[in-house]
Amino acid sequence: MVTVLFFAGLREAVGTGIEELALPAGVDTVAGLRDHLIARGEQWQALATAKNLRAAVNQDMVPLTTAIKDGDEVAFFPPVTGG
Amino acid sequence: MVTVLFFAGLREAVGTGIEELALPAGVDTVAGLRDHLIARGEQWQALATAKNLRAAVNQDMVPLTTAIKDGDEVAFFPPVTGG
Amino acid sequence: MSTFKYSVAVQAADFDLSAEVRALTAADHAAGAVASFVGLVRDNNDGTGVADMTLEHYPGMTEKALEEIVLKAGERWELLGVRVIHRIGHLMPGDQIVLVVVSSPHRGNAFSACEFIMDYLKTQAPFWKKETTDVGSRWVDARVSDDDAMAKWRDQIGL
Amino acid sequence: MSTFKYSVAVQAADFDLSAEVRALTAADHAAGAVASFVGLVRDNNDGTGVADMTLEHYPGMTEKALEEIVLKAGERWELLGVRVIHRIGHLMPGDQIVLVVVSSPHRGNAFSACEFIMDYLKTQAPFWKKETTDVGSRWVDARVSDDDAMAKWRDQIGL
Repeated sequence: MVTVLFFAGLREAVGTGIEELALPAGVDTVAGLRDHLIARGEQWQALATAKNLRAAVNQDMVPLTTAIKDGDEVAFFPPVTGG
Repeated sequence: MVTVLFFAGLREAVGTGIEELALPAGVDTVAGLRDHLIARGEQWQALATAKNLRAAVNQDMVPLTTAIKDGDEVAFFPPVTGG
Repeated sequence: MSTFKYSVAVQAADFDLSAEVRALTAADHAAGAVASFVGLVRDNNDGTGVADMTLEHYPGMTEKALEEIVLKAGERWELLGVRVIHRIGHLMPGDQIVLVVVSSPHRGNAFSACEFIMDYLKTQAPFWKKETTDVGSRWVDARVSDDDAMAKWRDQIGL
Repeated sequence: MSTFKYSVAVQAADFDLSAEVRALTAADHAAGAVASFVGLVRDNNDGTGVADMTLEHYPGMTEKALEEIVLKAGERWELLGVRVIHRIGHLMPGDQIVLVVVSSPHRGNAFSACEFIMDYLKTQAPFWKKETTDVGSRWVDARVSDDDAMAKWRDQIGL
Protein backbone atom coordinates (compact mmCIF):
# COMPACT_ATOMS: atom_id res chain seq x y z
CA MET A 1 0.00 0.00 0.00
CA VAL A 2 1.01 3.60 -0.56
CA THR A 3 -0.60 6.65 1.00
CA VAL A 4 -1.34 9.38 -1.56
CA LEU A 5 -2.01 12.93 -0.38
CA PHE A 6 -3.35 15.95 -2.27
CA PHE A 7 -3.19 19.57 -1.14
CA ALA A 8 -4.70 22.97 -1.86
CA GLY A 9 -6.28 23.51 -5.30
CA LEU A 10 -5.34 20.01 -6.37
CA ARG A 11 -7.09 18.52 -3.33
CA GLU A 12 -10.23 20.43 -4.26
CA ALA A 13 -10.00 19.38 -7.91
CA VAL A 14 -9.61 15.65 -7.26
CA GLY A 15 -12.17 15.80 -4.44
CA THR A 16 -10.09 14.10 -1.76
CA GLY A 17 -7.12 14.85 0.46
CA ILE A 18 -5.95 11.30 1.03
CA GLU A 19 -6.18 7.86 -0.51
CA GLU A 20 -4.60 4.54 0.35
CA LEU A 21 -4.00 2.23 -2.57
CA ALA A 22 -2.07 -0.87 -3.50
CA LEU A 23 0.82 0.07 -5.77
CA PRO A 24 -0.25 -1.33 -9.18
CA ALA A 25 2.13 -3.64 -11.03
CA GLY A 26 4.63 -1.65 -13.09
CA VAL A 27 4.14 1.60 -11.18
CA ASP A 28 7.51 2.41 -9.59
CA THR A 29 7.92 6.21 -9.87
CA VAL A 30 5.98 9.30 -8.82
CA ALA A 31 5.22 10.01 -12.49
CA GLY A 32 3.98 6.44 -12.94
CA LEU A 33 1.62 6.81 -10.00
CA ARG A 34 0.37 10.13 -11.37
CA ASP A 35 -0.32 8.53 -14.78
CA HIS A 36 -2.12 5.61 -13.11
CA LEU A 37 -4.41 8.03 -11.26
CA ILE A 38 -5.09 10.11 -14.39
CA ALA A 39 -6.11 6.96 -16.27
CA ARG A 40 -8.90 6.39 -13.74
CA GLY A 41 -11.04 9.06 -15.34
CA GLU A 42 -12.45 12.57 -15.24
CA GLN A 43 -12.02 13.31 -11.51
CA TRP A 44 -8.25 12.93 -11.80
CA GLN A 45 -7.55 15.11 -14.84
CA ALA A 46 -6.26 17.94 -12.62
CA LEU A 47 -3.12 15.82 -12.19
CA ALA A 48 -2.61 16.02 -15.95
CA THR A 49 -3.43 19.69 -16.42
CA ALA A 50 -1.81 21.10 -13.25
CA LYS A 51 0.78 23.73 -14.07
CA ASN A 52 4.09 22.91 -12.38
CA LEU A 53 2.78 19.92 -10.43
CA ARG A 54 4.94 19.30 -7.37
CA ALA A 55 5.45 16.06 -5.47
CA ALA A 56 6.93 14.80 -2.21
CA VAL A 57 7.91 11.28 -1.22
CA ASN A 58 8.02 10.60 2.51
CA GLN A 59 7.83 14.37 3.10
CA ASP A 60 10.78 15.36 0.92
CA MET A 61 10.04 17.43 -2.16
CA VAL A 62 11.29 15.42 -5.17
CA PRO A 63 11.25 15.38 -8.99
CA LEU A 64 8.45 13.32 -10.61
CA THR A 65 11.07 10.83 -11.82
CA THR A 66 11.73 9.70 -8.24
CA ALA A 67 11.28 5.99 -7.46
CA ILE A 68 8.54 4.88 -5.06
CA LYS A 69 7.91 1.59 -3.28
CA ASP A 70 5.34 -0.08 -1.08
CA GLY A 71 4.86 1.78 2.21
CA ASP A 72 5.78 5.23 0.85
CA GLU A 73 3.81 8.40 1.48
CA VAL A 74 3.44 10.24 -1.82
CA ALA A 75 2.00 13.77 -2.01
CA PHE A 76 0.90 15.84 -5.01
CA PHE A 77 0.39 19.60 -4.77
CA PRO A 78 0.71 22.94 -6.61
CA PRO A 79 3.78 25.16 -6.13
CA VAL A 80 3.84 26.34 -2.50
CA THR A 81 2.72 29.87 -1.57
CA GLY A 82 3.42 30.27 2.15
CA GLY A 83 5.52 32.89 3.88
CA MET B 1 33.62 83.23 14.62
CA VAL B 2 33.45 79.49 13.98
CA THR B 3 32.36 76.84 16.46
CA VAL B 4 34.76 73.90 16.59
CA LEU B 5 33.63 70.61 18.12
CA PHE B 6 35.63 67.52 19.10
CA PHE B 7 34.23 64.07 19.85
CA ALA B 8 35.17 60.76 21.44
CA GLY B 9 38.89 59.94 21.71
CA LEU B 10 39.81 63.17 19.96
CA ARG B 11 37.80 65.20 22.50
CA GLU B 12 39.69 63.50 25.31
CA ALA B 13 43.06 64.03 23.62
CA VAL B 14 42.62 67.76 22.98
CA GLY B 15 40.99 68.22 26.38
CA THR B 16 37.87 70.04 25.21
CA GLY B 17 34.63 69.30 23.41
CA ILE B 18 33.96 72.77 22.04
CA GLU B 19 35.76 75.97 21.20
CA GLU B 20 34.64 79.23 19.62
CA LEU B 21 37.30 81.07 17.67
CA ALA B 22 37.68 83.82 15.13
CA LEU B 23 38.61 82.34 11.76
CA PRO B 24 42.27 83.37 11.31
CA ALA B 25 43.24 85.20 8.13
CA GLY B 26 44.04 82.72 5.34
CA VAL B 27 42.21 79.79 6.92
CA ASP B 28 39.39 78.88 4.53
CA THR B 29 39.19 75.05 4.57
CA VAL B 30 38.70 72.34 7.16
CA ALA B 31 42.31 71.23 6.63
CA GLY B 32 43.49 74.81 7.10
CA LEU B 33 41.64 75.05 10.40
CA ARG B 34 43.10 71.73 11.51
CA ASP B 35 46.64 72.92 10.68
CA HIS B 36 46.03 76.18 12.54
CA LEU B 37 44.97 74.25 15.65
CA ILE B 38 47.92 71.86 15.42
CA ALA B 39 50.33 74.82 15.27
CA ARG B 40 49.11 75.98 18.68
CA GLY B 41 51.16 73.32 20.44
CA GLU B 42 51.30 70.02 22.22
CA GLN B 43 47.65 69.72 23.30
CA TRP B 44 46.52 69.72 19.68
CA GLN B 45 48.85 67.09 18.22
CA ALA B 46 46.10 64.48 18.23
CA LEU B 47 44.68 66.34 15.21
CA ALA B 48 47.94 65.58 13.38
CA THR B 49 48.37 61.98 14.47
CA ALA B 50 44.72 60.85 14.34
CA LYS B 51 44.29 57.91 12.02
CA ASN B 52 41.53 58.61 9.47
CA LEU B 53 40.49 61.95 10.99
CA ARG B 54 36.89 62.75 10.04
CA ALA B 55 35.24 66.16 9.83
CA ALA B 56 31.78 67.68 9.48
CA VAL B 57 30.79 71.19 8.46
CA ASN B 58 27.36 72.33 9.62
CA GLN B 59 26.59 68.72 10.53
CA ASP B 60 27.39 67.17 7.15
CA MET B 61 30.35 64.81 6.99
CA VAL B 62 32.81 66.26 4.46
CA PRO B 63 36.34 65.82 3.09
CA LEU B 64 39.05 67.90 4.79
CA THR B 65 39.40 69.96 1.59
CA THR B 66 35.93 71.48 2.13
CA ALA B 67 35.71 75.29 2.33
CA ILE B 68 34.63 76.94 5.57
CA LYS B 69 33.51 80.47 6.36
CA ASP B 70 32.58 82.66 9.30
CA GLY B 71 29.56 81.27 11.19
CA ASP B 72 30.19 77.63 10.33
CA GLU B 73 30.09 74.76 12.82
CA VAL B 74 33.13 72.55 12.21
CA ALA B 75 33.55 69.18 13.95
CA PHE B 76 36.56 66.86 14.16
CA PHE B 77 36.21 63.23 15.21
CA PRO B 78 37.50 59.67 14.73
CA PRO B 79 35.72 57.23 12.39
CA VAL B 80 32.27 56.54 13.81
CA THR B 81 31.52 53.30 15.67
CA GLY B 82 27.79 53.34 16.42
CA GLY B 83 25.18 50.78 15.49
CA MET C 1 31.64 28.55 23.55
CA SER C 2 28.28 29.43 22.03
CA THR C 3 26.46 26.77 20.08
CA PHE C 4 23.83 27.12 17.38
CA LYS C 5 20.31 26.70 18.72
CA TYR C 6 17.16 26.75 16.66
CA SER C 7 13.50 25.89 16.76
CA VAL C 8 10.60 25.94 14.33
CA ALA C 9 6.86 25.98 14.95
CA VAL C 10 3.73 25.65 12.82
CA GLN C 11 0.77 27.01 14.75
CA ALA C 12 -2.59 28.77 14.52
CA ALA C 13 -1.69 31.10 17.39
CA ASP C 14 -0.19 34.56 16.88
CA PHE C 15 3.35 35.36 18.05
CA ASP C 16 5.23 38.28 19.61
CA LEU C 17 8.38 39.38 17.81
CA SER C 18 10.03 41.00 20.86
CA ALA C 19 9.42 37.94 23.02
CA GLU C 20 10.94 35.67 20.36
CA VAL C 21 14.02 37.91 20.05
CA ARG C 22 14.46 37.96 23.84
CA ALA C 23 14.10 34.18 24.07
CA LEU C 24 16.74 33.71 21.38
CA THR C 25 19.29 36.14 22.87
CA ALA C 26 18.72 35.75 26.63
CA ALA C 27 20.98 32.73 27.14
CA ASP C 28 24.25 34.53 26.42
CA HIS C 29 25.52 37.92 25.29
CA ALA C 30 27.62 36.79 22.34
CA ALA C 31 25.05 38.02 19.81
CA GLY C 32 25.64 41.53 18.51
CA ALA C 33 23.13 41.31 15.68
CA VAL C 34 19.53 40.15 15.38
CA ALA C 35 17.87 40.25 11.96
CA SER C 36 14.14 39.55 11.80
CA PHE C 37 11.45 39.17 9.23
CA VAL C 38 7.69 39.27 9.74
CA GLY C 39 5.31 38.53 6.87
CA LEU C 40 1.86 40.13 7.08
CA VAL C 41 -1.44 39.51 5.28
CA ARG C 42 -1.85 42.32 2.73
CA ASP C 43 -5.24 43.84 2.00
CA ASN C 44 -4.64 43.48 -1.73
CA ASN C 45 -2.92 41.14 -4.17
CA ASP C 46 -2.21 42.05 -7.79
CA GLY C 47 -4.64 44.94 -7.50
CA THR C 48 -7.58 42.94 -6.09
CA GLY C 49 -8.85 43.59 -2.56
CA VAL C 50 -8.31 40.74 -0.10
CA ALA C 51 -10.89 40.27 2.70
CA ASP C 52 -9.30 37.30 4.45
CA MET C 53 -7.05 34.28 3.93
CA THR C 54 -6.73 30.63 4.89
CA LEU C 55 -3.37 28.89 5.18
CA GLU C 56 -3.32 25.16 4.38
CA HIS C 57 -0.24 23.05 5.10
CA TYR C 58 1.13 19.51 4.92
CA PRO C 59 1.38 18.43 8.58
CA GLY C 60 4.70 16.81 9.38
CA MET C 61 6.40 17.86 6.18
CA THR C 62 6.15 21.58 7.05
CA GLU C 63 8.12 21.18 10.27
CA LYS C 64 10.66 18.95 8.53
CA ALA C 65 11.11 21.38 5.62
CA LEU C 66 11.54 24.34 7.97
CA GLU C 67 14.18 22.50 10.03
CA GLU C 68 16.10 21.57 6.89
CA ILE C 69 16.06 25.20 5.75
CA VAL C 70 17.34 26.40 9.13
CA LEU C 71 20.10 23.77 9.23
CA LYS C 72 21.24 24.76 5.74
CA ALA C 73 21.51 28.37 6.95
CA GLY C 74 23.41 27.24 10.05
CA GLU C 75 25.95 25.39 7.89
CA ARG C 76 26.50 28.35 5.62
CA TRP C 77 26.75 31.30 8.06
CA GLU C 78 28.10 31.84 11.57
CA LEU C 79 24.85 31.92 13.55
CA LEU C 80 23.97 31.69 17.23
CA GLY C 81 20.22 31.16 17.01
CA VAL C 82 17.29 30.87 14.62
CA ARG C 83 13.59 30.89 15.38
CA VAL C 84 10.94 30.26 12.69
CA ILE C 85 7.17 30.38 13.24
CA HIS C 86 4.62 29.89 10.46
CA ARG C 87 0.93 30.31 11.16
CA ILE C 88 -1.87 28.23 9.63
CA GLY C 89 -5.65 28.58 9.52
CA HIS C 90 -7.75 31.70 9.09
CA LEU C 91 -6.04 35.11 8.92
CA MET C 92 -7.16 38.70 8.32
CA PRO C 93 -5.38 41.61 6.58
CA GLY C 94 -2.69 42.97 8.89
CA ASP C 95 -2.29 39.62 10.68
CA GLN C 96 1.18 38.16 11.09
CA ILE C 97 1.82 35.04 8.94
CA VAL C 98 5.46 34.16 9.36
CA LEU C 99 8.39 35.05 11.62
CA VAL C 100 12.11 34.46 11.09
CA VAL C 101 14.60 35.65 13.72
CA VAL C 102 18.35 35.11 13.30
CA SER C 103 21.03 36.04 15.85
CA SER C 104 24.74 36.18 15.10
CA PRO C 105 27.87 37.84 16.42
CA HIS C 106 27.87 40.12 13.32
CA ARG C 107 25.15 41.63 11.21
CA GLY C 108 26.15 40.53 7.70
CA ASN C 109 25.60 36.87 8.59
CA ALA C 110 22.32 37.62 10.36
CA PHE C 111 20.90 39.54 7.37
CA SER C 112 21.99 36.97 4.78
CA ALA C 113 20.69 33.98 6.75
CA CYS C 114 17.35 35.66 7.50
CA GLU C 115 16.74 36.52 3.83
CA PHE C 116 17.93 33.08 2.71
CA ILE C 117 15.54 31.33 5.10
CA MET C 118 12.60 33.39 3.84
CA ASP C 119 13.48 32.85 0.17
CA TYR C 120 13.91 29.14 0.74
CA LEU C 121 10.70 28.85 2.78
CA LYS C 122 8.75 30.62 0.02
CA THR C 123 9.55 27.94 -2.54
CA GLN C 124 10.21 24.81 -0.43
CA ALA C 125 7.91 24.76 2.62
CA PRO C 126 4.50 23.16 1.93
CA PHE C 127 2.04 25.96 2.75
CA TRP C 128 -0.71 27.23 0.44
CA LYS C 129 -2.73 30.42 0.69
CA LYS C 130 -6.37 30.72 -0.33
CA GLU C 131 -7.72 34.24 -0.25
CA THR C 132 -11.21 35.68 -0.30
CA THR C 133 -11.18 38.63 -2.69
CA ASP C 134 -13.56 41.17 -4.22
CA VAL C 135 -14.02 38.72 -7.11
CA GLY C 136 -14.40 35.52 -5.09
CA SER C 137 -12.24 32.91 -3.44
CA ARG C 138 -8.98 31.81 -5.08
CA TRP C 139 -5.78 29.92 -4.43
CA VAL C 140 -2.80 32.26 -4.59
CA ASP C 141 -0.47 31.62 -7.54
CA ALA C 142 3.21 31.05 -6.90
CA ARG C 143 5.36 34.00 -7.96
CA VAL C 144 8.11 33.75 -10.53
CA SER C 145 10.00 36.32 -8.42
CA ASP C 146 10.14 33.77 -5.58
CA ASP C 147 11.72 31.18 -7.88
CA ASP C 148 14.17 33.84 -9.03
CA ALA C 149 15.10 34.68 -5.42
CA MET C 150 15.72 30.99 -4.73
CA ALA C 151 17.79 30.60 -7.91
CA LYS C 152 20.00 33.48 -6.78
CA TRP C 153 20.96 31.55 -3.62
CA ARG C 154 21.58 28.39 -5.64
CA ASP C 155 24.03 30.36 -7.77
CA GLN C 156 25.63 32.09 -4.78
CA ILE C 157 26.04 29.28 -2.31
CA GLY C 158 25.69 26.23 -4.53
CA LEU C 159 22.61 24.69 -2.92
CA MET D 1 -2.42 55.25 -2.00
CA SER D 2 0.20 54.50 0.61
CA THR D 3 2.91 57.04 1.24
CA PHE D 4 6.36 56.59 2.71
CA LYS D 5 6.47 57.49 6.39
CA TYR D 6 9.55 57.44 8.54
CA SER D 7 10.93 58.64 11.85
CA VAL D 8 14.25 58.54 13.65
CA ALA D 9 15.08 58.92 17.34
CA VAL D 10 18.24 59.24 19.39
CA GLN D 11 17.46 58.41 23.01
CA ALA D 12 18.78 56.95 26.26
CA ALA D 13 15.58 54.94 26.79
CA ASP D 14 15.19 51.34 25.68
CA PHE D 15 12.72 50.38 22.95
CA ASP D 16 10.33 47.53 22.18
CA LEU D 17 10.70 45.93 18.75
CA SER D 18 7.12 44.58 18.54
CA ALA D 19 5.64 47.94 19.49
CA GLU D 20 7.71 49.69 16.82
CA VAL D 21 6.66 47.17 14.16
CA ARG D 22 3.00 47.57 15.14
CA ALA D 23 3.23 51.37 15.05
CA LEU D 24 4.77 51.24 11.58
CA THR D 25 2.24 48.82 10.09
CA ALA D 26 -0.98 49.74 11.93
CA ALA D 27 -2.04 52.59 9.62
CA ASP D 28 -2.77 50.43 6.59
CA HIS D 29 -2.49 46.83 5.45
CA ALA D 30 -0.47 47.36 2.30
CA ALA D 31 2.72 46.06 3.91
CA GLY D 32 3.38 42.36 3.38
CA ALA D 33 6.95 42.43 4.63
CA VAL D 34 8.69 43.85 7.68
CA ALA D 35 12.45 43.46 7.98
CA SER D 36 14.05 44.46 11.28
CA PHE D 37 17.48 44.74 12.78
CA VAL D 38 18.41 45.04 16.45
CA GLY D 39 22.02 45.60 17.51
CA LEU D 40 22.98 44.37 20.97
CA VAL D 41 25.93 45.04 23.28
CA ARG D 42 28.18 41.97 23.09
CA ASP D 43 30.01 40.68 26.15
CA ASN D 44 33.25 40.48 24.21
CA ASN D 45 35.07 42.33 21.43
CA ASP D 46 38.06 40.90 19.58
CA GLY D 47 38.44 38.30 22.33
CA THR D 48 38.43 40.73 25.27
CA GLY D 49 35.60 40.67 27.81
CA VAL D 50 33.37 43.77 27.82
CA ALA D 51 31.82 44.83 31.15
CA ASP D 52 29.86 47.85 29.93
CA MET D 53 29.76 50.54 27.27
CA THR D 54 29.07 54.25 26.82
CA LEU D 55 27.68 55.69 23.58
CA GLU D 56 28.71 59.27 22.74
CA HIS D 57 27.06 61.18 19.89
CA TYR D 58 27.02 64.51 18.09
CA PRO D 59 23.65 66.03 19.05
CA GLY D 60 21.79 67.43 16.05
CA MET D 61 24.04 65.81 13.47
CA THR D 62 23.01 62.30 14.53
CA GLU D 63 19.32 62.91 13.82
CA LYS D 64 20.18 64.66 10.55
CA ALA D 65 22.48 61.85 9.40
CA LEU D 66 19.90 59.19 10.26
CA GLU D 67 17.17 61.04 8.34
CA GLU D 68 19.41 61.37 5.30
CA ILE D 69 20.16 57.64 5.40
CA VAL D 70 16.47 56.79 5.60
CA LEU D 71 15.57 59.14 2.75
CA LYS D 72 18.27 57.60 0.54
CA ALA D 73 16.75 54.18 1.22
CA GLY D 74 13.26 55.53 0.45
CA GLU D 75 14.47 56.85 -2.92
CA ARG D 76 16.10 53.58 -3.85
CA TRP D 77 13.51 50.97 -2.80
CA GLU D 78 9.70 50.77 -2.71
CA LEU D 79 9.10 51.25 1.02
CA LEU D 80 6.06 52.04 3.13
CA GLY D 81 7.70 52.88 6.44
CA VAL D 82 11.04 53.12 8.23
CA ARG D 83 11.73 53.52 11.93
CA VAL D 84 15.25 54.03 13.32
CA ILE D 85 16.16 54.31 17.00
CA HIS D 86 19.73 54.67 18.29
CA ARG D 87 20.43 54.67 22.00
CA ILE D 88 23.07 56.78 23.74
CA GLY D 89 24.57 56.76 27.22
CA HIS D 90 25.49 53.83 29.44
CA LEU D 91 24.68 50.28 28.26
CA MET D 92 25.36 46.77 29.55
CA PRO D 93 26.03 43.50 27.67
CA GLY D 94 22.76 42.21 26.20
CA ASP D 95 21.26 45.73 26.03
CA GLN D 96 19.71 46.89 22.79
CA ILE D 97 21.72 49.64 21.01
CA VAL D 98 20.04 50.26 17.69
CA LEU D 99 16.79 49.39 15.91
CA VAL D 100 15.92 49.57 12.22
CA VAL D 101 12.47 48.51 11.02
CA VAL D 102 11.50 48.66 7.34
CA SER D 103 8.06 47.84 5.92
CA SER D 104 7.34 47.28 2.25
CA PRO D 105 4.79 45.51 0.05
CA HIS D 106 7.46 42.88 -0.79
CA ARG D 107 10.29 41.33 1.17
CA GLY D 108 13.24 41.87 -1.17
CA ASN D 109 12.97 45.64 -0.81
CA ALA D 110 12.49 45.44 2.95
CA PHE D 111 15.61 43.29 3.42
CA SER D 112 17.81 45.38 1.14
CA ALA D 113 16.74 48.70 2.65
CA CYS D 114 17.17 47.44 6.23
CA GLU D 115 20.70 46.17 5.59
CA PHE D 116 21.59 49.31 3.63
CA ILE D 117 20.43 51.58 6.47
CA MET D 118 22.53 49.62 8.98
CA ASP D 119 25.62 49.60 6.77
CA TYR D 120 25.26 53.30 6.08
CA LEU D 121 24.62 54.14 9.75
CA LYS D 122 27.73 52.20 10.79
CA THR D 123 30.02 54.45 8.74
CA GLN D 124 28.09 57.74 8.50
CA ALA D 125 26.16 58.41 11.71
CA PRO D 126 28.21 60.20 14.40
CA PHE D 127 28.13 57.77 17.33
CA TRP D 128 31.19 56.48 19.18
CA LYS D 129 31.45 53.54 21.59
CA LYS D 130 33.72 53.45 24.60
CA GLU D 131 33.86 50.11 26.35
CA THR D 132 35.10 48.99 29.75
CA THR D 133 37.02 45.77 29.24
CA ASP D 134 39.09 43.29 31.22
CA VAL D 135 42.15 45.36 30.26
CA GLY D 136 40.74 48.82 30.92
CA SER D 137 38.62 51.43 29.17
CA ARG D 138 38.99 51.99 25.43
CA TRP D 139 37.33 53.65 22.45
CA VAL D 140 36.18 51.04 19.97
CA ASP D 141 38.07 51.06 16.67
CA ALA D 142 36.15 51.38 13.44
CA ARG D 143 36.04 48.12 11.46
CA VAL D 144 37.42 47.76 7.96
CA SER D 145 34.53 45.33 7.33
CA ASP D 146 32.10 48.22 7.87
CA ASP D 147 33.84 50.32 5.22
CA ASP D 148 33.74 47.31 2.91
CA ALA D 149 29.99 46.87 3.48
CA MET D 150 29.46 50.54 2.67
CA ALA D 151 31.64 50.32 -0.45
CA LYS D 152 29.51 47.42 -1.69
CA TRP D 153 26.42 49.68 -1.69
CA ARG D 154 28.34 52.46 -3.43
CA ASP D 155 29.18 49.99 -6.19
CA GLN D 156 25.68 48.53 -6.35
CA ILE D 157 23.49 51.60 -6.20
CA GLY D 158 25.93 54.34 -7.09
CA LEU D 159 25.77 56.34 -3.85
